Amino acid sequence: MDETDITFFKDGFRLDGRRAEELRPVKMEVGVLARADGSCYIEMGGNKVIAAVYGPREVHPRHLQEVTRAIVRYRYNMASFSVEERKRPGPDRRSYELSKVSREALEPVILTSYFPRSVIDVFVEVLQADAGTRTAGINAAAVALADAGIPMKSMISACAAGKVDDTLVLDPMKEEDNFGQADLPIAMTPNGEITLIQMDGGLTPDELHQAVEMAMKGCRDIYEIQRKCLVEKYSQLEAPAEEVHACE
Amino acid sequence: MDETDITFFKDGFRLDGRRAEELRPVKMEVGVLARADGSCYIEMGGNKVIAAVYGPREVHPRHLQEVTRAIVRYRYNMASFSVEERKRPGPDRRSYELSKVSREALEPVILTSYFPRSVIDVFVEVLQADAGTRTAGINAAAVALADAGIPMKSMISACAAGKVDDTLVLDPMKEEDNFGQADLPIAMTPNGEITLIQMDGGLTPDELHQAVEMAMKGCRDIYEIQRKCLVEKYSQLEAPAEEVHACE
Amino acid sequence: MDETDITFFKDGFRLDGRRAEELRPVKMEVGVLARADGSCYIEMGGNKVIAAVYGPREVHPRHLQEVTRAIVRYRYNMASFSVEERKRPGPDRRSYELSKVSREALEPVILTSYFPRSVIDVFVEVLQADAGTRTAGINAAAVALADAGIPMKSMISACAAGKVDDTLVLDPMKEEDNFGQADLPIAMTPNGEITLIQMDGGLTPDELHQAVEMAMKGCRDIYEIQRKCLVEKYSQLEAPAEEVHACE
Amino acid sequence: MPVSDVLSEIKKDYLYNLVLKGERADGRSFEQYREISIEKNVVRKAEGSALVKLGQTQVLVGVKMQPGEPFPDTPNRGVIITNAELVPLASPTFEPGPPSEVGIELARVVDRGVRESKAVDLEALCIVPGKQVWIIFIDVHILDDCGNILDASSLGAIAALLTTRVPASKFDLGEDYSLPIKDIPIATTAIEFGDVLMFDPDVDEQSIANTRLTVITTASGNICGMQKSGKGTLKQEQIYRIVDIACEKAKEIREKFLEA
Amino acid sequence: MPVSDVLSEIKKDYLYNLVLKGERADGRSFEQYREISIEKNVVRKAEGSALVKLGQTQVLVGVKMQPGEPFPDTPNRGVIITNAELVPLASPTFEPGPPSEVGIELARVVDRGVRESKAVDLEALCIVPGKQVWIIFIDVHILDDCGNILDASSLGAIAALLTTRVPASKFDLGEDYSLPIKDIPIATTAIEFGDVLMFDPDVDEQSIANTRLTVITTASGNICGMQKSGKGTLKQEQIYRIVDIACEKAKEIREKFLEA
Amino acid sequence: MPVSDVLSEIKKDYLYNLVLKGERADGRSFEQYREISIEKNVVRKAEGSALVKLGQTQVLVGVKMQPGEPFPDTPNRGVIITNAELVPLASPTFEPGPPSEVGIELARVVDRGVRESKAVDLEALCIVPGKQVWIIFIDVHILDDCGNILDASSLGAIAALLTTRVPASKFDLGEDYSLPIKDIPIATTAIEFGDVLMFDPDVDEQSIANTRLTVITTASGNICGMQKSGKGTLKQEQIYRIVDIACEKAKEIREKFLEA
Repeated sequence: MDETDITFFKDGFRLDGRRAEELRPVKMEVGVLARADGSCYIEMGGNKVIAAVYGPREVHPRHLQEVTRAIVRYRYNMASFSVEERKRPGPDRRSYELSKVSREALEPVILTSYFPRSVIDVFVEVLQADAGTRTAGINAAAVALADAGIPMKSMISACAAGKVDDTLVLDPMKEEDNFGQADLPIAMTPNGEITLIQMDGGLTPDELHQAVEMAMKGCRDIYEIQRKCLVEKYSQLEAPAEEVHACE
Repeated sequence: MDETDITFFKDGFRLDGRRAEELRPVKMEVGVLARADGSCYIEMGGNKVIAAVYGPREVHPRHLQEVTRAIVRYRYNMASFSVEERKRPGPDRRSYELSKVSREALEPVILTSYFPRSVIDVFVEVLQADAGTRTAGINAAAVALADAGIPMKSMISACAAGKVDDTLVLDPMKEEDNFGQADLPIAMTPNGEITLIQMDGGLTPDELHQAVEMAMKGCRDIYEIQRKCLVEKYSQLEAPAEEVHACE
Repeated sequence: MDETDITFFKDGFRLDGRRAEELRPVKMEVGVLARADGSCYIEMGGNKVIAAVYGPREVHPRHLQEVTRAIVRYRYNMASFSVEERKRPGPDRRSYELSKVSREALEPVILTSYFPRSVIDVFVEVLQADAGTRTAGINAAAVALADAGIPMKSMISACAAGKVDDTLVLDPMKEEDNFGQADLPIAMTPNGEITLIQMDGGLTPDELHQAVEMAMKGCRDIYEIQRKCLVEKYSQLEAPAEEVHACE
Repeated sequence: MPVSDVLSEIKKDYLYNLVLKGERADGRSFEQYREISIEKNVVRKAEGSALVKLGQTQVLVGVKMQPGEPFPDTPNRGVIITNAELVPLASPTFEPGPPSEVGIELARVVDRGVRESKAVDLEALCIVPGKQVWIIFIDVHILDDCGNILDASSLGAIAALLTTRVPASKFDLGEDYSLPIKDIPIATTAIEFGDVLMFDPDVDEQSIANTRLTVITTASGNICGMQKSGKGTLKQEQIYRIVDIACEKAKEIREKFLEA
Repeated sequence: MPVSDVLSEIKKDYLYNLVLKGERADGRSFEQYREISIEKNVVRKAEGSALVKLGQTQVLVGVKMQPGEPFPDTPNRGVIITNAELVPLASPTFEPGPPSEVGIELARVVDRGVRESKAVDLEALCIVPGKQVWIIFIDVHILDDCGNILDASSLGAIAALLTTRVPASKFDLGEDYSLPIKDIPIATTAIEFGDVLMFDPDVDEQSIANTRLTVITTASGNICGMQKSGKGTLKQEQIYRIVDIACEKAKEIREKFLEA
Repeated sequence: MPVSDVLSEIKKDYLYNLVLKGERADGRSFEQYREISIEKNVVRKAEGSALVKLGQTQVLVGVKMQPGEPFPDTPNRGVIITNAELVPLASPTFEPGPPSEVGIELARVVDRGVRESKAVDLEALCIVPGKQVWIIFIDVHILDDCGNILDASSLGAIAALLTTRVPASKFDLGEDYSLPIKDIPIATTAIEFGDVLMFDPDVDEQSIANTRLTVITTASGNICGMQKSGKGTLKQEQIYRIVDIACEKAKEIREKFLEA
């Protein structure tokens, strides 16, 4: 995060024409992959992210098994061509951290005790990155889990708030992230139980409260999109009861 | 493969004095290593390659075991000093590919179902490289398998054809490979069942047919050398029936 | 080891004021870590080294288990900031070798047959390095083993002799090591059974004999310090019989 | 895994019986490809990209370019580096970690097609002879492996290259321009199963076949690459037949999708 | 590991019953830190160092500096590289090998505190713009993990930076000088357990809690970093409460140990 | 592996009983080496090479040279890099993968012999002081491990160095010339078993002994390297005795094979 000469606001609108509290356009499609047990493709602004879920299935290597519950694995990965400068394939320190916090964002709602000794694998591929890939990934992954029929206590929705030019904004895009003053991603249940919160930059305690509120509002908007997306797919199919339950 | 000013033919003879359809001199010795269960040293022109076979033996790690048959592993490796510019020790992408296609060149004739839950390990070390190391390795490995007493449906022999100065040639050496127009290695059984075929460069369909014929002819020549080598060794020893069978 | 213009002796005293056969000041403290089963911190001159022992405990991965005895693992590691030029974290070839010879310096006295199928882990961290880290590590590790209650046939003490300006010296420090003519570390039991000996540089057979004698004398001095350190701690606690036995 | 063994035996029997009747599970003829679709320029951050669907198989290929050093033995030529990621999202059999043997082979065969057909005019990618040339990274990202990812990847690679703009302006090297493409290599893969040759195998067909042959052909109808894989054998005539059909198929695909 | 499972159940019950009574096993109040000690300049070979003890937890942080290249997008700024080694000496649960997920997260959160608080004046560490700047390596070496190593590491990092001398003379770049420090970030960690928030958790408390939140604050009382970890949830009000107490605690620690 | 345990017990008893009678399984005296053969210049692509046979043990050592940067602290000296590959072809106990502890130790002891004896005149390998010097890669490739690969490798290294031609013309640095060699270090290894010292152990003898000592001596009869390995102990007198015999053996080997 760095100072710059860019003018981030013009007549109250952001560089891409949004208002401060507005999400970028979201496009979401469920069940996009044939091999995976569940899948979801999401576009949030310039982000293009795909999530797949496999499982519950056998754990390899065996010593990772848990006797009383399924383990959850989450792999956040960026395609080499997803960013401005080509990224070397394979995980780096950033992707290890994002994988960890994303997994911990979803684990609280997954009913892992239903599947002892097994694993639920969540794979997230970032195909094009434009700030907010971790939240886009969590949103897609949560829908993919539902698509895979994994029993969940509730949906998880994620969104970030940021600070640019001393103004709080919802769902920062790349320029706002690069030159912004703070970034605060949140993931939560529809009831407002927070399962992920991270922050970097600088916020006064007051700003922090506002940013949290703003990000939570964004999560609620995302939730509506997730719900609609799943209902659309499963109403077509006359979804069995547990699937509907899965999205709430 | 690149254009160059080298004159590859003079009065119908190649740089090293061979005719177009002639193999380089081959020297082959079986049973050259004390620790291995079977071994073979081969020189094909400037190539010096040694192959060892261990097994059937226990599989580690265990999860690689197959219940109904032995697995076959093949490791093609170049010594650091085997090439013009020192090679970093350890496998690279090329050696992974060559290991795979070489293993698949031998697997069709190995009676793996005789040894469930075990492994047959084939290790090939290139000590000096001069184009054609993969075929030299397969030739040595096939003899080493026989030397180890591994039951095989037949021998495997390998040889490449190439295209240089618009002319097809058998068993290209380094200069012909570096500046040639095509390379087509083949491995096969004495009956002409092809177990390896690869090609790069450029060939018309007609040339392809001729090159395949030429390489197969080379394989048959190699086979005679392999047979003689094994017979020599095992006739000295009054070879038991299954060993002789192994070479036919 | 290299020639240089440094004057290593002045009026019979070394750069740091020691005589040729004198150890650097040693400070030793036992039981400095709460999580480890046994631990010891040592300062030998400018070296600051800490050793921890865990075990006997379960072996992972399982296939390393020995049916009739405990295995011993020893990991010598340098902190990145322990040397003049920052060291990349993680083991290098030098630390693999030092780990091996250090383990073999301790194994002869550990009663591994008491704990079949288990592992005794020794971890040595060099926090500040000033020549002689391997011997400092062994000295600390031996005391940490005793502190962990691991039954041992005897204590192990380690010390090096060196050659500087054609003179043999005990316990060389950094400058003497860098520009010295030979280095000869030894580890041994109080009875003079040698469990580690290495040498590099150049020594005549006569010098070798003298250097071995000198290093063994250093080991005996170290042993007194180790003994005192353990007695002090365990006499305060009214040490149970086997602990006293552990220190010989 | 006894259950999956049993299933695979049943599947094998089923497919074998179909083959005896001259049929495939999805109703295709033995030489027929699944439906192909190519969506170009799907990744804005890449210099070129293409999403290829071959039936349900999906492969995304991105091309990135940056200036770099040439190889010492080709001081006046650009450099191509091809990489394939068989990410575990795409198949239950793919595992995270460094490229597997299968992934390495796939990347190398795709690379061979591009390189040996001389598809890219590498001489045109020299910036300062011996010092600076364009490096082309072709990154193959498998998204859904429903069989024959090699043909899909190879198709994605050339389709992405055809859309690639050399990002000269980004590096103060003049105006951007289209990557100069001189040929369009197409890979065609067949499996051998019960003496029958089946093209464009789906994932089940692939799993039961012991032998696979890929043939890469150029626009002029020549062969620029071949790769047999699998622990089975091929007869000489089978190879010739696959080559013949590969030339035809490649011509169709090239004309329909890449010369439009 | 059934024995350790039983033990951990018993421990959990014991701690839970204490919490119901408003108590902690070592007698602290829920918001109370264990005793803190900071020993500075303990490693002569490092440019700066500090040994932090938080109760029995011990963390040694060393700072090394050397000239190197700046990042292309910040040509006039020094570079900070933070690394954490969770060496197996420090805990039975740490394993040798490349950094674990936990170690990477720890290093990145410590780094975030130093970076986002702008603690180090990176502009002052430019030697030749675009060519040569000072590289700062912050190496966190955990010695004894008795809980809350994140706060201890973060404290060690800033304490070590405060003692750091830029080794200019060693590289013929003038006289050594103290590293210019502009802020003092302090990390404060709490766990949630049975609806209670406990600060500075020890290793047992940590093991039973599902959720942990770290808040990093600057000298001016702003928040410059946050990280939730663990597979539990937090309510909005719990977050605010942790932030409030973190600001207080950080102020106390900063004044007592780092501004002396 | 209970079967192999039983076998090793039987083998141990057998060898031990032989030792009591003052005998070895192959009829050698305790101080006698197996037959040695050295074939030089066996690899044309290397600057120097040697195939050493020690009984059935076979080790191939290749030397490659190229210009490169000196170490900062020795700007006027060539650089030696020694590597050993214990490839799985050579023994059922060797595994593919990065060098094992045993392989690393072997490479480092071979390196120590060459380095500490000052066998190579490194000053003569400076091309441009501080900028460019000759890098010597000594690559030890074990082909058949029938015991005592350390002595064989060490012998192979110096034999290969003695055949090495500096490839100056290949790099436009003048005419090729023989690598300047100033000393001939020889490693001699003994094991201790049942209070007896046995030199040049074969693979069975090695497997039953707890202690091994390698002594490297120079042409002038000095000791330039020692390495004890194995989890046994040695008495002071045993060390002196091994050193004495090592000096003799080394002299014999040096005169017979390397000074011809």
